[in-house]
Amino acid sequence: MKQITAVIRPQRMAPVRDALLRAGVHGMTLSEVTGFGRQGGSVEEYQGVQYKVDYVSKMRIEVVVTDSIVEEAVAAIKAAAQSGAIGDGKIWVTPVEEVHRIRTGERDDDALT
Amino acid sequence: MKQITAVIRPQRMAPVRDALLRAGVHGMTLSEVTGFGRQGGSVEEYQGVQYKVDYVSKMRIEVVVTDSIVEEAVAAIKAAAQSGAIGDGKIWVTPVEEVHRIRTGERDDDALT
Amino acid sequence: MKQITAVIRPQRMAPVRDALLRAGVHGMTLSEVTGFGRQGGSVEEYQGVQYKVDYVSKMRIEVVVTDSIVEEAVAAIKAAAQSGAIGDGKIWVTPVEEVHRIRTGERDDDALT
Amino acid sequence: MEYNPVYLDIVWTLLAAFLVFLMQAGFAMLEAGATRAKNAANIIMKNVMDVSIGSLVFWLVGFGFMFGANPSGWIGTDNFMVSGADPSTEDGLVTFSFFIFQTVFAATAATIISGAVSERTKFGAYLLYTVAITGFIYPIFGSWVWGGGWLAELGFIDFAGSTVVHSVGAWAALAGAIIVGPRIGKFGRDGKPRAIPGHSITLMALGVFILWFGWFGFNAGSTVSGNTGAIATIAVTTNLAAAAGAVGAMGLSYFLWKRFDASMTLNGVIGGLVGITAGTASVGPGSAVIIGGIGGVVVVGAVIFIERILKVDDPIGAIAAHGFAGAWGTFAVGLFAQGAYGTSSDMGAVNGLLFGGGVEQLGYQAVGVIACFAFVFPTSFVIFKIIDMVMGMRASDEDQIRGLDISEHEAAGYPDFAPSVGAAFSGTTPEGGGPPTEPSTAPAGGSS
Amino acid sequence: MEYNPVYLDIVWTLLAAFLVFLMQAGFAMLEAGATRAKNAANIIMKNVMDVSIGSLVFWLVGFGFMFGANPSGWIGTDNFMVSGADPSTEDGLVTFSFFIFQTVFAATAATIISGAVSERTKFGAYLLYTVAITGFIYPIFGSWVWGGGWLAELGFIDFAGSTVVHSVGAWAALAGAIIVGPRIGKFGRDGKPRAIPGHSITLMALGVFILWFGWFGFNAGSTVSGNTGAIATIAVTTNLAAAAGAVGAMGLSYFLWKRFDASMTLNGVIGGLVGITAGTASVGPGSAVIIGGIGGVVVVGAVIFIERILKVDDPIGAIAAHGFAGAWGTFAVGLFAQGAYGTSSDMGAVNGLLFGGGVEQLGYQAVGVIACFAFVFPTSFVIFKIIDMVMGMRASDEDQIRGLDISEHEAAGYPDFAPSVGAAFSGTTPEGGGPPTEPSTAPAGGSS
Amino acid sequence: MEYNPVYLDIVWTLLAAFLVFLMQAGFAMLEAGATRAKNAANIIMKNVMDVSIGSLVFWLVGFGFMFGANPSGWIGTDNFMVSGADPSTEDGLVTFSFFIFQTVFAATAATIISGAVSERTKFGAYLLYTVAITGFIYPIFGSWVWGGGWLAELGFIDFAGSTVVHSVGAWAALAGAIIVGPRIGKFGRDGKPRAIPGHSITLMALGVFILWFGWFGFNAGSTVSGNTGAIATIAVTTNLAAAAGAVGAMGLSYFLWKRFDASMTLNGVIGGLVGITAGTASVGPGSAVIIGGIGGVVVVGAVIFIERILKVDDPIGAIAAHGFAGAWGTFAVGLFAQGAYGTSSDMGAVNGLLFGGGVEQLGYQAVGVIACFAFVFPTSFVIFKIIDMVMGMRASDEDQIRGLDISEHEAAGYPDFAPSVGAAFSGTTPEGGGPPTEPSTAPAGGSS
Ligand SMILES: Nc1ncnc2c1ncn2[C@@H]1O[C@H](COP(=O)(O)OP(=O)(O)O)[C@@H](O)[C@H]1O
Ligand SMILES: Nc1ncnc2c1ncn2[C@@H]1O[C@H](COP(=O)(O)OP(=O)(O)O)[C@@H](O)[C@H]1O
Ligand SMILES: Nc1ncnc2c1ncn2[C@@H]1O[C@H](COP(=O)(O)OP(=O)(O)O)[C@@H](O)[C@H]1O
Repeated sequence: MKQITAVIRPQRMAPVRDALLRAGVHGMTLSEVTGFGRQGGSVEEYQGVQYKVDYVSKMRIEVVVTDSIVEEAVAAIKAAAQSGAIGDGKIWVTPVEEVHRIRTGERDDDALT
Repeated sequence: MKQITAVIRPQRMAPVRDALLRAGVHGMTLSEVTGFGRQGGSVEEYQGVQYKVDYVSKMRIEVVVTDSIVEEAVAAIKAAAQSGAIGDGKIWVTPVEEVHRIRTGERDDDALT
Repeated sequence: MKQITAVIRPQRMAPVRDALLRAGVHGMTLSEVTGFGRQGGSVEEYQGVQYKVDYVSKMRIEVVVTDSIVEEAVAAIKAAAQSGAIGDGKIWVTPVEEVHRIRTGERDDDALT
Repeated sequence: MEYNPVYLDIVWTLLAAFLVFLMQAGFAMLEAGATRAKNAANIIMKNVMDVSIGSLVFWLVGFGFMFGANPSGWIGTDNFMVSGADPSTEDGLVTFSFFIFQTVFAATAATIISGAVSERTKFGAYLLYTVAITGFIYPIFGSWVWGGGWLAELGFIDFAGSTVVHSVGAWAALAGAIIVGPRIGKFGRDGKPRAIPGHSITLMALGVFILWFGWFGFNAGSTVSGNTGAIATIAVTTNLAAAAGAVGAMGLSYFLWKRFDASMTLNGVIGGLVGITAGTASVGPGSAVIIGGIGGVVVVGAVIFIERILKVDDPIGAIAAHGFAGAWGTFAVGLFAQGAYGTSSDMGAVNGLLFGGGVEQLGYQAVGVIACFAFVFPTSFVIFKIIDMVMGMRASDEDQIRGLDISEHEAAGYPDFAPSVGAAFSGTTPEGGGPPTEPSTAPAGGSS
Repeated sequence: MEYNPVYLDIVWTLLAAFLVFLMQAGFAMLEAGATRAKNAANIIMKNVMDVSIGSLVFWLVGFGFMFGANPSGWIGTDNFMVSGADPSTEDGLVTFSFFIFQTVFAATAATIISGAVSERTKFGAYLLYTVAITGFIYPIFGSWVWGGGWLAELGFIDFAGSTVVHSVGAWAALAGAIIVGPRIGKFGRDGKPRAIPGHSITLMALGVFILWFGWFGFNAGSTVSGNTGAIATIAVTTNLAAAAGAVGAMGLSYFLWKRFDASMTLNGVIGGLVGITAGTASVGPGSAVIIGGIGGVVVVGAVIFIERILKVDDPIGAIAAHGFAGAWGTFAVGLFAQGAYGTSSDMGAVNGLLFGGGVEQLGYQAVGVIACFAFVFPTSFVIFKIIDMVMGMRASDEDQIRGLDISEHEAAGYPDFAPSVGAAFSGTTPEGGGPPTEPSTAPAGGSS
Repeated sequence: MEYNPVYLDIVWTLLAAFLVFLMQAGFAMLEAGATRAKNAANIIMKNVMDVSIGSLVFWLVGFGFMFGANPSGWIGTDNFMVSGADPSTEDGLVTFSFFIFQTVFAATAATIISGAVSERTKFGAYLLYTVAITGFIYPIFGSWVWGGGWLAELGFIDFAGSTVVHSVGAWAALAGAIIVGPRIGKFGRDGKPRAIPGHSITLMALGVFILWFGWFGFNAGSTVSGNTGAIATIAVTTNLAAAAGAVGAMGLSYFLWKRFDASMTLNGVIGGLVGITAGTASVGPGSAVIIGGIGGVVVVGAVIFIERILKVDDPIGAIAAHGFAGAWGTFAVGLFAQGAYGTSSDMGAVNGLLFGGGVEQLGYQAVGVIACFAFVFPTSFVIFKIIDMVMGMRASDEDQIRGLDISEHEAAGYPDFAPSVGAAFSGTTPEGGGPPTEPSTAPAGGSS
């Protein structure tokens, strides 16, 4: 099994979730994060002093999947999250050794269905 | 060493923490996350329009442990977080190559004691 | 490629970010987390009842880097985040199998430049 | 010192005006609380600027159009910039006190709109319309009723402005909401409305309490005289109607959805208050309870009607509360008026249909209600249309998603708090196939 | 126009009533701020509905029981629905102004309870009790003191309601808090209280400032006459007592815990205000400082007493501030009253023990304080018990953990903000072994 | 009852005093909203305690210094603890009403400082200075103008305190802000200011609306008489100036930065209000618009000046709004006064330069403005310096980073909400090389 971590634009959250569900994923875990990167962040203004908010709001998706659908899931995220402008985000894949479903005690692939 | 990631119900946070400490873990990192899964989320109401909040509030635990206590730690979480109802959450284990304690510069297993 | 995860004091966030950028990292993802560990947490007071907040506010940095700069990046974080007092935090390194830049579709090391 | 009743009149009128002024804070908090955190600075700025620009414009031209000499019965023609008030005479000073009272009324009519068009209207466009309503729309209609114009002549009764203030604001808001269109994500592909909850129930409640407080000044102050005991019955009917509005709205929403809906209940308070405003000086406590209670019910019904039938997006329910409940309250004078109350408040010994009067008064009330809609809605529609054509009213989808605080004011409203994941979903359009909520759980559920 | 002093009386009484009304906003903000975010909509709804239902019920029956003809000295018997007030007579209009003033007082007594039973009481049960207190409990006790009943006859002095309003609300709250039981997680297995901090210090402070403001109307308005200079000394003593209450509470908490405790200080303001309310028209500025300062001290002590000795959970300290400080303030009249002040305010030339009077007045005050507790606490206990048996007062543990906003109103109070991790720990029961906090760090520390 | 005009005077003065009191809530919300969440409890406590301690100290000594018999023209010498007011005489009661009005004025002067020194000043040190300003600084300067002292003799006009209250507070704040130094992270190594945004735009706006509301009492109440129509023109000029201040500040910030700056606009309202305060009873509506509009412009300019030229850190812009706009408004009386207005309000038939008067009045105004700065700034500087030497004014860097809520009050202001990542960056010093923001993106951009 693999963990796919994706950092995307918040406004793409809804389509990405739908795309992942279509790709056969049955669950995922989301968090609000803050990203640094090429994307410049916004210049805000407070009482006449400009200040650069060089961090931008992003959404982080963590999804553990069985090996066979990794590729499809990554492709689904990429397609749904892409706008083409700087700041679309990153996806990375890491190995997972065990998965447990707490409720039933099911393990590994069974825990992911 | 391994990283154990668990996504659980927020109201189970206190017992899970206690169980982990008893299992020999000396630290952990928590974050509020939002989960999608089988659990339906709640139907809320705003000015007469129903809307389905199909995401639910979860707590994410990240704990890095030495190999020898992985099994015990996973079991501890499972026991303390289980309610038997849909939405209890997932636990997964991933490999860790190095660990450093920033304060002392200790490495790997030493950094975890 | 590796993922470096660091949990540090929030007030060290600015110098750590700067140190990482100098170490050749081009992006990172941050989140507010809550840590348990040796550091005691603060004792707060509410209407005369003391209560121990035994969790402390921390910042979590997630950065995916190419293998060649892992060491440098870890060292950079360590140096910038260290205060010497209990609670400085942990750094750990996990393997990454693929990385994608959503905007361009670039993969792996190319996605990290 | 010799006794002069005028001083108590001025003291009363001013204090009432101050209370009405505070309603601006009430509207600001209610509207901010009922919309999303990412638009908080924007709605705040709209509320601050409509009372500011409104005060200036009403002074410049509005007051003259509304209360200047009105030979035609259709518009006032002098006293611009309160030029007729001489500070060295008693009359002049009374005029100044009357003017400040009227200024805060004009600002109230203006601010009603900000809520209905919130979260997607450009700031500049909104300010332009504020000029139009405080300078022209509101004063012109007002002159017909309170400036001695044709509706006053006819016998139309609207003591404190269910129609003159609240419906004027609401019908203008309706025109604005139609032209600017719904917020992105408000209506799904299927045309069904999605709920977009506001970001702070405590601010909403604070706003409503402040409005309720200010409304005592709004209604009782409309005597512009402290030398009358009628202000006591006005205060009583105002309070009972507000209370009944809350009960009515909560009751209906409990009946419909089996839950105690907080935002509907708060809107019910407003509905009760708007409802009693026209007849507050003409009806008794029992009637006030009925008028207010129905006002609360009307708000719930109208929110549903506007959203599901008209398919108009009014984020805070302003059109329902100020327009529909205002129309109801104005009619209700023709039903519930009692001579004894009207006499004590100088509104005339009118009896409504239920108290032995004829249908006559009901007819006058209907004329007033219709005249208001017939004048305000089309005029505002045209003005908004022109503003839209000239400078564009609607913020881009991208700006709506980022929030107007960043796009218009380049400053977040709450930089120290982490946004919730839910905030990122709230009111975004489904870009994948199908409606956004159902399928996400169905497959997961189905495949398990 | 001929001079008629009644108009200034009405103007004053109404404006004071409006200020007292705004105290509802103050209570709502204070209570919401002092409780958790997940119950914000619920506490808001309770505050909106107690003033709404209270206004209606007090109009229907309460006013009659309190101020109707009272031949027995124990309960009023007519003037229900203010039926005795004829809007065409001056007297009738004065009655209406008196009625609105009394209505907002009744609503104040009711709303005190909502804070003490917050975060675990079902909405429907709360509303039922609101009917009981505004319709019966408060009016009946009130009739003994302000309706010309036996306590008034006796010579008991409670000018603006330290006992009549505040203690009545507080003793009812005590009964409610006992029956509904503590919030889940409030007391550990060891019986020791855990702190459950509120979610917004700014809302708490806003609430307290609004209460302080409204209290000027509460106390000075209780003359129900503007034609008396006594309102000036009342305003002065009210303000000084509030200020001294803050200093007293902050001082004691600094002495006890070496920190400037914000919520205690805010509660101290309330304690000072409640304390001065009975004697505000009978004492001088210096006495007001002492009464208020001790009031603040009493609140801190009573919060500790209620939580640690009585083991009753009162999330906002309402019982301490309104009950204990109210009792203190009522007694204090017997100590600090000065004839010169009481004379100017028509409260009689009573001198307290410290100003050359005897212990007599102190005795009357004690009788009043005891009568209040002896009537209100058991009656309320029985009523709450019945409500509990019939429909259940206490929200389930699961609902308390999710928050009443979801379980009762199906809407989150702050959907746009991410909850903190700490919020998930706040007030949950220890389910693992031992108390929840100590062991979590001890082993970590020990093994290092 | 025989007619006695005094009662309307007392009623008016008291109600105005209540409104002024509520300004404390306004300041508290504005200051809390404009600073960071981690210091919310601290700023709240400072606001609660300055009005509390201020009320007590002003009663003890301040009132005597300000309004006691003043033979020298430089300081009052009796009437401490309002000892001269006999509650059994009409005069005594009038004095009490005057006293409460003056008390809330003193508290206003005190609270201005809390914002300017916020987020890094220790609580104890702040309280000490509160004693100094309400007991000595403010009363002494006040005695020169309102206590019949030498500035009053000279002919200096400051009707409601642009200088006496607002500038006194602001110049003291300037001294405090200099001595306590800027917040950590406010100025970069390059000396350039960094923005540290406040945590809640809605609280800021609420505060400003409440202040605007309270200001009606502040200005119109300064007649301390209800038996004058001048209060009507005062209310009108107050409102128009506030409105124009918003427009002026928003206009200038739009001109400078092409955006509708929310916090500047809100500050502009304050600037307009402070500006009109001196001349509110002497100028007409048109002049009020100009004075207020320029007041708004002055605030924007002064914020920039203070931050970039003086390099003083004033988190909420209090020095700009109360000091600079106050000076402007005081001068403006010499330009815009019109005899007709001044006559009706008993401020004398003074004409300003633009209305046919000479430069004389302008000279008097200048003397007053300069005297204020020359007395208040150095005295406060010395007092703050002594406080700093004795107990230390400045919170440690670590405490500033954790927030004063934890370090001084051991309680978080908003425990249920997750802090944003941005909050961790806000106002921390660059510890790595170079300025903290630019390089972070430059290399990333450069290497791509
Ligand atoms: N090396 C990295 N490790 C972890 N997260 C990263 C990394 N680089 C970028 N990110 C995340 O991806 C987001 C988008 O990256 P950015 O460089 O701004 O745009 P793009 O991916 O389009 O080039 C960043 O805001 C950050 O959250
Ligand atoms: N494949 C997954 N990857 C990551 N997190 C998941 C995954 N599936 C479920 N989760 C997390 O686990 C939580 C519980 O899952 P759910 O399917 O609702 O119940 P259960 O685990 O009892 O079957 C979800 O809310 C989500 O946060
Ligand atoms: N085993 C662990 N797994 C994950 N995070 C940990 C672990 N141990 C500690 N942490 C994180 O590191 C932070 C600091 O650890 P702590 O033990 O308090 O101090 P130190 O690292 O200086 O010994 C904790 O607050 C927690 O967030």
